[in-house]
Amino acid sequence: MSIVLLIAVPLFFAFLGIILKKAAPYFLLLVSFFNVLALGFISQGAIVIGGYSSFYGIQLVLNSYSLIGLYVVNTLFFVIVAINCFKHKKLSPILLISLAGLNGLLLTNDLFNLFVFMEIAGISAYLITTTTKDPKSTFNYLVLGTIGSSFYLLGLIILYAMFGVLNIRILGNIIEGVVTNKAAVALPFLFIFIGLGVETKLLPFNSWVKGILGKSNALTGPLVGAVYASAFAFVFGNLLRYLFVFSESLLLIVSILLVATILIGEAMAYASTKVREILLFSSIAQAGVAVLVFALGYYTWGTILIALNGFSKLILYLVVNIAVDQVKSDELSALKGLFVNNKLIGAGFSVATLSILGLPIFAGFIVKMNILVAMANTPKFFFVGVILLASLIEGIYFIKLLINFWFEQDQAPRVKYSYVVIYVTLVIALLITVFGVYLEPLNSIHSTLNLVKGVVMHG
Amino acid sequence: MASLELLLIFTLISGVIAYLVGKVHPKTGSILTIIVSGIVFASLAYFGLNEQLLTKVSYLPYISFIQTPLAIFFGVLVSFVFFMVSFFNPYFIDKYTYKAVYSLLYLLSLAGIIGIFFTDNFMTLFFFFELVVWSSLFLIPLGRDEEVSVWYFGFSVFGSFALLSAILLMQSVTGTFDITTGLQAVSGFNRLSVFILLLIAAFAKLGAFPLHYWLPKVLTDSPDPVTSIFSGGLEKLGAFIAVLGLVKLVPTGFFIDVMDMYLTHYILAILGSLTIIGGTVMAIRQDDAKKLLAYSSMSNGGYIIVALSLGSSAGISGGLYHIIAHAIASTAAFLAIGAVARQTNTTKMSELGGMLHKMPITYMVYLIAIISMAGIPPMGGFISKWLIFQGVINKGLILVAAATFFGSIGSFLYVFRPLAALFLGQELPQFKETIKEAPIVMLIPMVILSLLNIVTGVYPTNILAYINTLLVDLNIVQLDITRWTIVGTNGTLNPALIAVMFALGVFIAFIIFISLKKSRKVELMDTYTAANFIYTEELLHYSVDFYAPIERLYEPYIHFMKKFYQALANKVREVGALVKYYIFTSKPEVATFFIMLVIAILLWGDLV
Amino acid sequence: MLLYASVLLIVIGLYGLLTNRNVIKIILSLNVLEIGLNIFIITVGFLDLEEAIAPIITLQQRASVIVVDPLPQALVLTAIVIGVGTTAIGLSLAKKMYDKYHTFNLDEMGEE
Amino acid sequence: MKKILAFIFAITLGVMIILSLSNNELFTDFGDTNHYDGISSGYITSEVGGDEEPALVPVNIVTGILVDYRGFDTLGEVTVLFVSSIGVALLLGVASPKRINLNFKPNFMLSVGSRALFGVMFLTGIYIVLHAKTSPGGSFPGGAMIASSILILYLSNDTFRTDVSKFKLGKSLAASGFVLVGLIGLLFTGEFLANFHPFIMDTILVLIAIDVAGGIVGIIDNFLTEERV
Repeated sequence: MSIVLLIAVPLFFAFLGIILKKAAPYFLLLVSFFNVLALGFISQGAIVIGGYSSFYGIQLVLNSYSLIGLYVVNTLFFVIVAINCFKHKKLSPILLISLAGLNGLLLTNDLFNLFVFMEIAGISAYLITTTTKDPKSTFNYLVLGTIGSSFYLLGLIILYAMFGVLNIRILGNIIEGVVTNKAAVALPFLFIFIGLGVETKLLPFNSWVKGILGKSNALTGPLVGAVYASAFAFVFGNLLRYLFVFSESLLLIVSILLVATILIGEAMAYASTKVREILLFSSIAQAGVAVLVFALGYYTWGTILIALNGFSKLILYLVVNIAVDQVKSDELSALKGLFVNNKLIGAGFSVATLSILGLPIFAGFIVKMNILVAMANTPKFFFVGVILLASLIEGIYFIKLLINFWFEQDQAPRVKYSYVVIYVTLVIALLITVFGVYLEPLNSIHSTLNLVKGVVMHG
Repeated sequence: MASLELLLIFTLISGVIAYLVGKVHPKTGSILTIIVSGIVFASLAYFGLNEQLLTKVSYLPYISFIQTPLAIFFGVLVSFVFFMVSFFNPYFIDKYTYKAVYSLLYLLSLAGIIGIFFTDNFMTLFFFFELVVWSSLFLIPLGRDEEVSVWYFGFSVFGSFALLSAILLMQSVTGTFDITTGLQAVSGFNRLSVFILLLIAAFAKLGAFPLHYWLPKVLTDSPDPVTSIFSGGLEKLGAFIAVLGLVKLVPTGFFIDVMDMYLTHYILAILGSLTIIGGTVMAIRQDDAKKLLAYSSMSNGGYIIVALSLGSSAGISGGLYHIIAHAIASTAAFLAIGAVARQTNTTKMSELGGMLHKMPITYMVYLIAIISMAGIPPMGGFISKWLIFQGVINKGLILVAAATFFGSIGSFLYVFRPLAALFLGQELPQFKETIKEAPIVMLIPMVILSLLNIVTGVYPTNILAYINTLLVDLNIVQLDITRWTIVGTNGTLNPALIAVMFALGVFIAFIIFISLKKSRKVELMDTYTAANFIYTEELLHYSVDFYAPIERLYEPYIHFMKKFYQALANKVREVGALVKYYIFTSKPEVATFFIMLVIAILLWGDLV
Repeated sequence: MLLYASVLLIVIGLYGLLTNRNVIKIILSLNVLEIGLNIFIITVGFLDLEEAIAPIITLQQRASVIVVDPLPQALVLTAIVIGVGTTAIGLSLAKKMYDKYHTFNLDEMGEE
Repeated sequence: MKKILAFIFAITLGVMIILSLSNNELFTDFGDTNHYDGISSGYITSEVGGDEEPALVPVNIVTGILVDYRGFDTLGEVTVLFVSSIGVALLLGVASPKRINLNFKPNFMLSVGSRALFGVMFLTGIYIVLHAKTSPGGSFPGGAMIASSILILYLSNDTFRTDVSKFKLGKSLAASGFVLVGLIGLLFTGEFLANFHPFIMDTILVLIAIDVAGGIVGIIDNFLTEERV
């Protein structure tokens, strides 16, 4: 099966969905399910659209790295769609297009094609976030997203002007091999960094997040907070791995930005009293950690970190947003005792949180420890300190959140979760626990990822 | 079960079973915790003390065990505390919101304990360390105040991260996670850093100054059995880490010839002294009996730090003995208070009185426990404090000695206050009819602990002999003991003799007591004040605000650590709020500005 | 020169984004920025030679004739259309905002 | 004051970017590209690694890049236009639409003239689409021109509305047709969007034109209608 089908099939049904309005939600459900299934049958490797050589045509690459990304994005997407698809029927074609865009982002190995898919995913995200009925936030998101992608385009054009190539891996090899003065490519890389930084929610480019995730509903919260965040983190990781070459000054700037993102993100989450804000600021910090891990070159565990965070955050956003939709407030005091009547949901939520915090017996612990050990051995103790400090603050507010959700005698809010949500939460929580104890799967993913360092040049 | 691995798996699985059973019938689930912790304790004690524990691992791939005297020492002690406390679980389970989860977390913590003490790998140690942190974390909010567990988590994780940094630093320098070889191989400045980081972890866990803030809160506000677990068991994790840092890691840094001591160790001794003083001073002014004991726990942690930082055989064996003595005594004391609290629903001294009449056994248990905690013969606390004094005086540390003596005298002042307030004095009307002695099952651990308090005070030889084998393992000169005596540099201690003298004294006092005229029992209303009869049954308590004059001396100075930590938390919050206000507006120009600024900074560096 | 002009347009767009609070003006600034960017892309492919021609040539001429770079031109077409798409969404959001707040000025909408 | 500072800041940034780019040894100066070293040389000489038949290569290299070598980008671009037009419909669409009342009345000259102009523009648009292989920009300008001819009708007659659903249908069919063409390529040659027959490129060009025209007309219509009260 060709990997292009992962993009083409959702697109095709999105276009059809406009004509066959009634069928559109079913298309959405079926196609997103098809995509998840299809991942089991596609073979790894690279293809070039139109059958040209990879130097000239647009290349799509599927290796274990992008496969993990695809699994995460498609599975999460399917789950969210399964919960939401009949609530937002009109959005079905847009959701399908966003799925195609996200898959394209993960697969493409072409700088300009990446820009196109960024815009597809971006525009569909703007439209999906209009369901929160807050056009001002969406507008802010649109303006920043457009500025970001404009800078990305500027960066890629400068790179094209310099080297005449758009294929990411080839370009990366050329820059690695040919350029002696790395400072010469610092400017385009900074432009690209900014462009992706806007989407990946890095400080200080991320003011759109507050309006979007701070006012999210059960669709936009998980979609933007978990799916888009993971997809863009994967893309960022891809570029950092295959394309970016840091000059000293660029690395300094990037490190400062990332460290600021991590620490200030945690501080902001700590300062918040609204549950959705706590989640969004903490996901800013986590995005910072993921990008930092990639920028420092720990690709394999970084990949697993993003994947794991994606699943954990799905639970967090889903549980919180459904509660907020029903309670009509996202103040922590209003949601106090949320889990008293929803113990199963609470258990899943707690597992996800503890995993994000990196506490044992959950998978987050294994990933975090491996990253920290790798950092300490490089040795980069400064960043170890930053991550530990961030984890400390993160732990404090998340534990406060959990304690508040679990313990309340007087008036616990009554929130109803559908069976699908409970089921999904529990399954993900169970997997997080299993992978935290039974280490073989994670280790084998880690070693497979280590093997794909080589560049896939010809499909 | 002689195999550590099987023991660990058994505990974990029975935790799950206890949870499932507890779902159906909470009490049965909590009874399971008694059985399981009993089996764990018995196996560790029987096989461990005979050095027959199997360390082979076949089912858990990333874990490896080692059997050292130190591990057995701590493992037996802490699992014993868990076992003793578990007798209380069935009687408290009804008070908890999440009954089944309690049993699960209880056993999960126990499993973590086994892992921490018996592993030979630092990463595994950290794994179990964090496991214990979060499993015990959720036990706390089942009690009075939920927010306390956040403070506990903050300090605990701060400690764990210090430990993790030490581990990572050690590993990056030496290339191994092995505890013994790693600690030996690390050298120079790195060793100093590892040392400091390990001690930060130890201080955070032990609740020593300046990382003590969480301890009194947690010990006061968690459910009564959990308090005992913390005071007698989990706090001792800090002591374990302190032993690793202070004893196993070869010391480094500036050596002070005059004191025959490293500067770092001297600083630690001073910090330990501050902990002692702080705990004592704070304990004096408490009204809540649990809080009072909590601060006393903190000051006893200070003793352990002081003792271990001495580095001499008297110091270290004193410290280790103090770990045992304090674990037994404080568990007993907290259990006694817990028993009172279960019957009366309060631990405030101003609201209680005369419990002696209804709960005589609890009273005796408490009495013996506090005698030990105050370091009065013939209880275990006396032996350890004697050894610590020996060590301190030998080193000639005047300030530290002053602090330890102050702590001892201070504990005379405070531990008898709850005794007088809770158990002695007038019987309060509201408790006259309803209160009974605690159930027999709750009395079992209390009595056992009391007996142990006495045994450790009268006949310490066996334990000290074991500590001597432990000292061999740690490369430290053994303590000079004979069957009945302990030989110190300033004299020889004969605990049994002292005990006999004491018993004699008590006997004589008893003779005098019964031979003299019986005093008349006075009812609460059978008195008058200011020439008026009393018509309402008011509590006239002499132990409330008893030390007010002393308190007034230091009242203004006690809150500075609390203020410091709250200011720290506020600073973080302020930074967050500030950035939130300035960056997270819904105005696109802010982000545009920052994007331009970042580009300008890079170009500036490029062009200039 | 054209390169400078394009950078100037980009900068004007950024200036507009920095100073304007009016939704329509912000969209216009974005468009100015995008136009500058598009011109920048075109300039990248420009070849300042007498014999260089536009890239419309038959197959037979291909080896002999020098043409300017066709790729940026293709890219710029895509970029323009994408710009149209975002502008359309932006304008409809502006209309939505006007319906809700009866103003185009971001300051007058108030922080929530 | 704030504006002056912003102005100075922006100008400084621009000067810095220009200085940095002109000092950069890798970034070629204006009018001095080295595109014959890069991928463009392959597009110009049409040696791009595939089995290129002369009949399949359009005269306009830009069109060739758009619909053939980098046809995937164009599919993405069509998708963007598509999603933004349904997005506008989603945002501004109303249950019972009616034309917005513009506050000017088209005079006689305007309405007649624009109708005449409409024919010319419409035909020119179709002409451009049909000759997209040789003209600059492929069929995008053609589609846009068709759309603008209909916009003219909107402006000249304040009651005019097109049958939007037809355009919507055309747009959807065109876009899905694009994907179908790609899938046909996948089916016959194993490569998505493979250009194995001259018919393929013609079809794609026409489909793009329909999609662009449909998309833009949909957007215009949504902006010019409001809820009937």
